[in-house]
Amino acid sequence: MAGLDVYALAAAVLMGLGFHGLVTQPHPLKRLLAVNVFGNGVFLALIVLARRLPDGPDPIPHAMVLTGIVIAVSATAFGLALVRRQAQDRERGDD
Amino acid sequence: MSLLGALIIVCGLFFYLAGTVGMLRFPDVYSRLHAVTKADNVGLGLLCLGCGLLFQSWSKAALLLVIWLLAVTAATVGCHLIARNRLQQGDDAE
Amino acid sequence: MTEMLPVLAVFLPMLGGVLVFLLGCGPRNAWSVLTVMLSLTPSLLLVQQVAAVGTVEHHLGGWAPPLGIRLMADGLSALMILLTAVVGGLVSMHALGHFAERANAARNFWVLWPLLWGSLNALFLSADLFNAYVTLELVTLAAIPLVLLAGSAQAVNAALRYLILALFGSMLYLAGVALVYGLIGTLDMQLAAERLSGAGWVLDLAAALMVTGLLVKAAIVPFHLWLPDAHGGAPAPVSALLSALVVKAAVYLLLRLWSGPLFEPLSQPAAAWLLAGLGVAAILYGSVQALRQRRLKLVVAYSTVAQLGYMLLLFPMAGLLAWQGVIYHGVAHGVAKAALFLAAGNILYQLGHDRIVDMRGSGSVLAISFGCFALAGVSIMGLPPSGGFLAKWLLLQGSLQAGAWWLALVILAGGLLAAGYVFRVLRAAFQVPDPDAEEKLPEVRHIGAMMRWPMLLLALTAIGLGFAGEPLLTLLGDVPGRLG
Amino acid sequence: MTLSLFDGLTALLLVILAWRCLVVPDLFRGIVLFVVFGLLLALTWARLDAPDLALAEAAIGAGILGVLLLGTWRALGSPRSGETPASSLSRWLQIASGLGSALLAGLVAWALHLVPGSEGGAGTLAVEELPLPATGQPVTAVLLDFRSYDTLLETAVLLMAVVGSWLARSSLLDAIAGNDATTDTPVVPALVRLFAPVLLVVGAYLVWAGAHSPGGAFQGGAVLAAAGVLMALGRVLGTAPNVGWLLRLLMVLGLLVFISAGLLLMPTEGSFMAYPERWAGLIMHLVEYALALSIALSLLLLFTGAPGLRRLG
Repeated sequence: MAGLDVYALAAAVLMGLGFHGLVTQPHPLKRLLAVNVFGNGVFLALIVLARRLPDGPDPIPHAMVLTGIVIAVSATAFGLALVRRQAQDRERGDD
Repeated sequence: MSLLGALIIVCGLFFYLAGTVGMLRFPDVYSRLHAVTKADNVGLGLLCLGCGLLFQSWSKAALLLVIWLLAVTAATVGCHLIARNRLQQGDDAE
Repeated sequence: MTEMLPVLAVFLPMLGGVLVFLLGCGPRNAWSVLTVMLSLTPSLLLVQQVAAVGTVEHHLGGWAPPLGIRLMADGLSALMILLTAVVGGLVSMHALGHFAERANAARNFWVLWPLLWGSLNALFLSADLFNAYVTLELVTLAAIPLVLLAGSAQAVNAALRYLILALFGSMLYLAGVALVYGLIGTLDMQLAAERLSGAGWVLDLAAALMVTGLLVKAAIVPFHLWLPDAHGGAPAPVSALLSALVVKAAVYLLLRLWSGPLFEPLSQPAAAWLLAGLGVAAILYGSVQALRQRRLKLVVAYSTVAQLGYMLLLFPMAGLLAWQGVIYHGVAHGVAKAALFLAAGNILYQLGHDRIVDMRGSGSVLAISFGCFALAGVSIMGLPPSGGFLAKWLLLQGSLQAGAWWLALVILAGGLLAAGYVFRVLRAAFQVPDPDAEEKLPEVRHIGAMMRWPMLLLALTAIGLGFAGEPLLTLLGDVPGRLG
Repeated sequence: MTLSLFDGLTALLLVILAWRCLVVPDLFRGIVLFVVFGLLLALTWARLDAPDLALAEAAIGAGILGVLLLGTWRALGSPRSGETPASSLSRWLQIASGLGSALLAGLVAWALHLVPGSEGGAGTLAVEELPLPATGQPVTAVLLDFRSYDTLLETAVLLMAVVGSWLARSSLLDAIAGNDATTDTPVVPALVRLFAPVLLVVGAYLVWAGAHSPGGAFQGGAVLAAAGVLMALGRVLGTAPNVGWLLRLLMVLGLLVFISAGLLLMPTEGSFMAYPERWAGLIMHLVEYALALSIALSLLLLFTGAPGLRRLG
């Protein structure tokens, strides 16, 4: 705990922005982006905490974030496939 | 040697600045592309050169050269594709 | 062998899923059946082992916590694994019949469902806060593609909504885990429970984030919006699995955290009553919505929204009876809801639709399906001698013991409302048809034994749970130490 | 950490990019801003002593995800219909959501300021125990040894995501194909011929390097997948309606090797994923290469969105 950590601040603001975006944005792709912004805020918080160890950065949050990134990207990729399918269905419905 | 390196890096940064200003201020896509790719390629080249001088190591300099070459190739192709796409779609969309 | 069982309970089902992914279902579903056997055996052996010797632990990679991850099967885990095995096994049998004519859907089902089974077991065995996040994501990402098996545009919409909310929920949970790790530097639940006492308001914030995330995942009102479409739109076996097991997984984790690291923040009166208030809202809202639905599967889906609410009533009561009651409710509801969804699915299959108004008079033709619906409904209403009755009885006693008499009133009101929506369906089905509308009765499709027996067995189990209280509550064991 | 100009600017830019990305009405701009946000995040990871994450973010978070986002935008319709509808929430609800978000951000920021960090916890132990595991790189040691179970499970998540997007039946590559100004020029195939081998080498190197320096199966796999994406865009690889068994085997190879290494050695070693000391290094390398292959293929298939792949001309 040393002084003001701008990255901790940024992490908190990213979480706030992500939440706000998720609530207010109607487009599913935008909402996926918002969730990802929120998630990146969480990851940033973890890495900020990892640096508070006196002897070198703590590898465990690093591994947690790496796992988190892969999970978030997998889920987002699946979500994007659903967004495309939704658009296809809508097009077919319009015809 | 390190002074020379620093000087070259500052020069490179100037090119970056010029390129960015060009991208923000130029009126149409083509001249913006021109500003970004040309000035940034030179800027990156100078940056790599400067860093190479600072490191004082041939292997690192070679690595920086590879980075520059890859970046230049990618930027060139990207620029080509954007311009081409623009040309086909016409300028009316602006 | 004993200490290997938890690992086998996670990975044998997953290997089965991978096997089907590689080789397909095989002739006459050989690989599917093998997969079910692979999944059932270690689960049941593990439950038997826990019943015999108590808690089974496994240190993965030989590393003890806090460095490594621990798998732990205590009474609560064993009970949930048993529920998964019973419901999963019977629904698997139903699925063999259900997907018999759709080869492609069958193949994907038999890839995803064993993976889901393994993931659920992994979640129930997890004793590590971050590992619980990973297993929650596994459960979600195995469950959502299953919704897509319905193939309709509506299912796609529901799946997308479900995915976005679930992803957000797990990120909220992870944010809480990050704070906990920052506070004490360990992710093991037991170690965290020991070190977290008196951690101040940061722990409260972490608890709020984790609990909110789990509430989103568990579809508790006001986060229930995705549930009815997803559960109502999916194929019947999938709906049964989602309602009986998948949403329960998030609630299970909530209970696990309450009995462990998050006991202090969740036991503060304000937090406990807030959660119970959400539970009450869920019971009332879900039941009223279920009364208003026109389609049978949606009635059952909204009933899930309502029944999940009971599980939140634990927090202000915080006693032995309430603990037993809530968990028994989870088990009884799981079995009964699986039976209801299979019955609703069979009715839909036989009639070709599930509009309640058009079911007039079909009760006499579809006596078995509606009979099962009624039997499972008895448990949902909480009438004796069913499992639901035993659970509600424990909950009522728990609430009176804690002096929370108005929670007892809510429990009774919820039972009455449940009776309302169950009888509404049965009334429509068994109403004597108008003599002049005789020709409106449609052709009824025949269902095979594979689709009839699992439904029947599940419905009978739902009633039978009323007599199984003694052994199951013994398996559950003592309350978590904190309650004393 | 002292407050430096660089850190201040980076943090501020992160926030501004995230904000713009979420509020611009044009979908395309939002996506581009998100990709830039990802790249800046990669820089931030590097600044915060997390080079592993920097590589992963650049390759997976900004790279693969960026391509997926842009491809999805293409598939959504004509480029000019990218405007997203404004929020349907009432003004008051929007303000309430803004206030709630601000409250959340404030609480989290204050909590992060107070939290002491994890001294004496698992992290300290992990650093102290580092000579013990077969791999000397701390993050790889956590991923493949101390907490290898999480890594194994997350590979299953990737598999589920691929199966899920097949079920959604929306091939991205077919949506991108069609008359496209970017494909009928000789420059693109030339670029693919030049870059794909380079990327393949870099990816393989990253997997190999994971044992002793930043890198590993995920970073390497993502770069390999990027090579595949490039080849797909350059019409070297195309989609096929069915998956061959070899492709399916490669997709689950990492999972299979990981699980079987754990299960087969469990009777002798006493616990899952504990390896005998002599063979631990070899087994972990094997696992890592198998994982990288499966990850690369899965990410590539998430991009093409179709079950199969085949070689074109």
